[in-house]
Amino acid sequence: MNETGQPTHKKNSPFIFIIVFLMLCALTGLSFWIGRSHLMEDKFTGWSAMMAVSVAKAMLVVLFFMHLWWERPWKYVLTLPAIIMGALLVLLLVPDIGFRTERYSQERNSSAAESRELTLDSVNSEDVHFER
Amino acid sequence: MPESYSNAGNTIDYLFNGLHLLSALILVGTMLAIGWIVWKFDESREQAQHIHHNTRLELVWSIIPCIILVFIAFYQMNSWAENKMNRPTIEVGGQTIPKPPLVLVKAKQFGWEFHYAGEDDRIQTQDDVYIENELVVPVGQDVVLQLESYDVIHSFSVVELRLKQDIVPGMIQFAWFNATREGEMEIACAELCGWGHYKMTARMRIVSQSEFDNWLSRVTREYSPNFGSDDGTP
Amino acid sequence: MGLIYQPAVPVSPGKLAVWLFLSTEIMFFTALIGTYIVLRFGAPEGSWPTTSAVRIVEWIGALNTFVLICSSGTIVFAFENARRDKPAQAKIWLLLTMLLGGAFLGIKAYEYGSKFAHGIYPRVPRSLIYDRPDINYLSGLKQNLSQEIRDLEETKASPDEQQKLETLYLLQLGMVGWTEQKVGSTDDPMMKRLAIESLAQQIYPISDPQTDERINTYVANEANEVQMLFGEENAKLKETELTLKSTQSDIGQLSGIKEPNDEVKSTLAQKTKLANQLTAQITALTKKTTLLRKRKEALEIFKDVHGGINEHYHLKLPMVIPSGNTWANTYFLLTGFHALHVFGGLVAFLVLCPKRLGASRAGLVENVALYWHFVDIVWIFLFPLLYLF
Amino acid sequence: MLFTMHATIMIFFVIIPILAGGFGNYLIPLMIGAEDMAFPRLNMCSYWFMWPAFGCMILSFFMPGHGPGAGWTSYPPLSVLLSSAPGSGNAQTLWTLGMIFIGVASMMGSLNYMTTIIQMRAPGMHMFRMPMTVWGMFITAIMQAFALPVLTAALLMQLSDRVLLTGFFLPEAIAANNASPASGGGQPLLWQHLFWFYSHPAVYIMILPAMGMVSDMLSCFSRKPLFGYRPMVYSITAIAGLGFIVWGHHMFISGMNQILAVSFMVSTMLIALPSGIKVFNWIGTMYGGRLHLTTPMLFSIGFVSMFIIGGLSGIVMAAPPVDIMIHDTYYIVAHLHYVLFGSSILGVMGAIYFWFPKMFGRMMNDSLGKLHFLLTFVFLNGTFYPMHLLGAKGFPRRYADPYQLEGMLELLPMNQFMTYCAIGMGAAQLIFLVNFVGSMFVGPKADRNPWNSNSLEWSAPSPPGHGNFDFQPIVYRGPYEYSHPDTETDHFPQIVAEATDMKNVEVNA
Repeated sequence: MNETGQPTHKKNSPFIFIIVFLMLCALTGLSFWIGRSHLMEDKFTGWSAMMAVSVAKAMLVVLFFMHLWWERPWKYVLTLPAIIMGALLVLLLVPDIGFRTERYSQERNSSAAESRELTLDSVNSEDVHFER
Repeated sequence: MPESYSNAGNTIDYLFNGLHLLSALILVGTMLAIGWIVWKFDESREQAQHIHHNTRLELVWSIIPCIILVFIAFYQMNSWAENKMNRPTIEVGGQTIPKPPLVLVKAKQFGWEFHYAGEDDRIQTQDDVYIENELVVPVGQDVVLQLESYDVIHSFSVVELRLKQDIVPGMIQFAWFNATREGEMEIACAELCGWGHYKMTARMRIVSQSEFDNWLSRVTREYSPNFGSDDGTP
Repeated sequence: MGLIYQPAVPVSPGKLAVWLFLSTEIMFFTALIGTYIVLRFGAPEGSWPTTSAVRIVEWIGALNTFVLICSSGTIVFAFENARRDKPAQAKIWLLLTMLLGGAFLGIKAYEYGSKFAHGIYPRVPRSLIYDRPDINYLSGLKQNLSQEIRDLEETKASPDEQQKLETLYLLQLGMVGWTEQKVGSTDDPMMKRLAIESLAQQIYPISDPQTDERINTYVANEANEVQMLFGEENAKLKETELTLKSTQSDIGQLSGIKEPNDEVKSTLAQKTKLANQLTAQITALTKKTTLLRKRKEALEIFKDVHGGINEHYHLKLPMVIPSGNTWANTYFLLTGFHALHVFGGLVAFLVLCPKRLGASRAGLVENVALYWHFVDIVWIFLFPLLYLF
Repeated sequence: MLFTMHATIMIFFVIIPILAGGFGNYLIPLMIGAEDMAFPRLNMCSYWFMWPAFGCMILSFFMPGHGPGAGWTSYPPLSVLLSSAPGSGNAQTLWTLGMIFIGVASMMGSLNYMTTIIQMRAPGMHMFRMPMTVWGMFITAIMQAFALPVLTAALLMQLSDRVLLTGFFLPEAIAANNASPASGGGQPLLWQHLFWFYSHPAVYIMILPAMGMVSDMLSCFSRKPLFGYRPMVYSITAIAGLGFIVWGHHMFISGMNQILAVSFMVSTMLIALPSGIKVFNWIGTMYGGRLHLTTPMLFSIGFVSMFIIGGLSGIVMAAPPVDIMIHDTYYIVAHLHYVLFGSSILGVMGAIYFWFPKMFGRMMNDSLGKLHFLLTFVFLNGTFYPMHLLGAKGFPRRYADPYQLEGMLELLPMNQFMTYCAIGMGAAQLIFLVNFVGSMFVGPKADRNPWNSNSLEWSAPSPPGHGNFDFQPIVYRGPYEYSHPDTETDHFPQIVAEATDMKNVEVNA
């Protein structure tokens, strides 16, 4: 590693890694707890809480395990655009096809829990015979 | 361009021609500029000028196109909304609701089915009248089509009405138009749907309201529920 | 000749390439996770299966997260040791990482196995998941059941299997047959749906309070109805049998008459006709009562089976999980590609393993470690998305 | 099915490999002063991944149905249902597989380019001293790295839909041509989104390197600095950035969210802006120069004019209401051929004439080259310009027999004219072939810098041996210092420290 030059590397001691590791474990426990807590009653709150925990965990890994904390931020130059691009892709996908249940065919909707009152096109009495 | 049969189509034509005029102007301008430069600055010149850049010029030719583009973008927004977003409405009991579809268009490999409401005036019921490859609609009225597909992606396209809408299986799409003249035209599929894509055509007739009513009642009379399978799956 | 360069960033080209590679990987997983999000929120409202419906065990997922975090920690120490030129320690940490990675894959395999055991596959012909309780489901169920019965009939040997066969017969008649009859005899689509749905719930319950309530009411009503009907039909049967008996004795008496006059003859003909009718009626009634009895039995027996008929009798009958196939597709897609990446990391470790992990190779270790951390991060997001939401 | 293969092979096996693969690998190290790419072995790997991909594609021709049946866009369900079209069997599967291989190969290549350009520039070669060609390649590599994984993921899902019968892109159990219904729950539009997320940037991937090369050639043959070097760099970066958020304009009538369509429309309009800046800058470069109308220069001017036409028709189409009318007609075909053939291929041709001396140490025949340019240019317009008119009349694309539509019969003569022109265009390429092969053996020997160009590659021997350079290149200035007032000659190479050193250069070379 010396020849590629990372002089700032010397500062990190094993303790910091152990602390990060313990924090990661704690956060895993936290998201597990959120999954079972009353926060999940309101889906939006629960999910955002859980995603926030995940982002925190990811940041811990990136900053400490992947050494970004000690290095110049040059790496963001390409990973950050990738993350932005990815988020953009998902953001643009979701309004378009994520939330367009109103455009679904009736057949598809009839399998949904809330709209079970809809007529059942697919059940066709001729197909059923009584046997035995 | 084929003649337009609807107001929306006229707007689109207007936009189309306007944009082309603009493009032609720019094209001729730039081409003349290139031609002049090639003619003027040939090898016989002593020395080329040593110009690196000209910030003011750069700004000018960024901002002017920007204004033009933004203008175009906003200018045609209405037409887009008219064509694809604002479905015609009707008043029912003081409430404005989207106009119910007149015809249920079902696309399949390789043909079109047109389901008209039967006696109950509602489509997608048992007494639908089902016709293949011929669509008849009244003139001068907002016609809403409900588009569905049995198998793959098709696209309902009528050049004369400037109407085109992809039909994605599993999704219900709506298309609407208001024909200004009577006439006959062709419906084509505009999205590759297999080997018979090019054969997937149907006729469309725009007729007067009275003729349409006559036609519909005749078809309804002739139509017996046992004629063809109702779900029509190929 | 070696040329001098002017690098823009103070790292080796290899490390830079790994970071760039991770950027492409971000986009790859974005596409996959985006697909999951879109399909999930695009599924009809309220139809996404709960974790228990698809046999997801949260704590196993949490354990796997823990394992992967541990491995992320160990590889950091492997790199630190390599950087300080302690090849022996580095190797130990590396081996530990490999062990943990292997453990992750092992747990994953166990999870997959338990899903396969329930018939949850991403692949259609083998998948037992139906999205809707409709007629297709019913015919699929019927086919599957008769296949199992045929198989058992051929091989039955032990008393255990004999008993299982009995259960299957009961299922076939008292559950599937009954539902078919029910569906065939009504025109109300709602009733059809409820009939099939309640059957599906008994075979593979998916807990959803709303559904449970409706189905429970339906089943309770039906049990009462069956009880009542059975009583009625049974009484009718008894009565008809009595009538038949008396008619038969009448016939016996009448046919005993030596010289029957016309009146007697016509009465006899009438009675014989009646007797035939009654016999036919009895056959029909017997059939009906048998079905009702079987239904009663079935309701009794299958009422309190734990975790559904499939689970209780170790059967693999088709089940209804709304949006279940889409769930299976996305679950196996995401975890599958993640597991492949884990596997790729293990291969990289394996390549590193025989080498001396001194300071000269620290860069190599770091590159692999970066990749490994990325795999960990992906899991950090997949775990809540797939297990806890 | 031929159009599927035409499109796929042209895009993924001709334009992208020639531009990115061929020129990229050759020119990047030379232009930035490196011995070789950063990872020669990765390069080999990428190269060898191309062959199975190509094999898959060729093989799919011999499968039932003679090639994949779903078009190069491969829209599901048509591409997923196993018997929806004659080529939907193994041919389609092989196509998908081939595309996945391509994805992996290109990804490796782009990693290599990025690393090389970032880390292996000669001393003094700042980012803003790099020739536009390198910038074009660099931005292209970034776009590939970001966009390709998405396509690869989508292709993998499509492959699993086909092979494992999953249902990512199938809305519900649908059966075409009596095929067994597969599982549902998917979204056909999802594929379109993911596909165009790659394939729209792919258009820029195909044209950005050509833009860069044309910039270099225009500047060199105008004997004048490139007008507005930094704005040029910023505008290709902007094209790349915006290129990622405009994919939806391929889907205006696909039934996606109409409000989203409006936002895509605005971003699409905006992308015309940097393109316009580039065009004006090219014209500005020529203005006041001393134009040498050599073959590469002619091709470059051809590129600029074709790009103007292609770009303008792009603006027309970016307006959604107009797009309703011309979507999936020959208008689109005309647009894309103007951009891809008219521009990209003309750029590539010019580049071949330009760098041929460097590659083979011999000059190409200039007269034959000019003839080639003239014929190509005329026939190119003869072939593709009428397509605009056809499209405006509603002539649909991808029809085996468009005259099923009676309204199209009157357009037959125009189509025949286009066919003749296309044949003529093909024939004109024979001249190029003869010139290329002939010049390799009998062309006049070229010295290091036949065009008196500034950039680094012209300081290396022609052809450059192993390791590219026979001296340590040190860069003192940008690549476009032509007709510098301090120098006697009209060029001022990047490796020369002072104007007074120019004489020594001639001696060295």
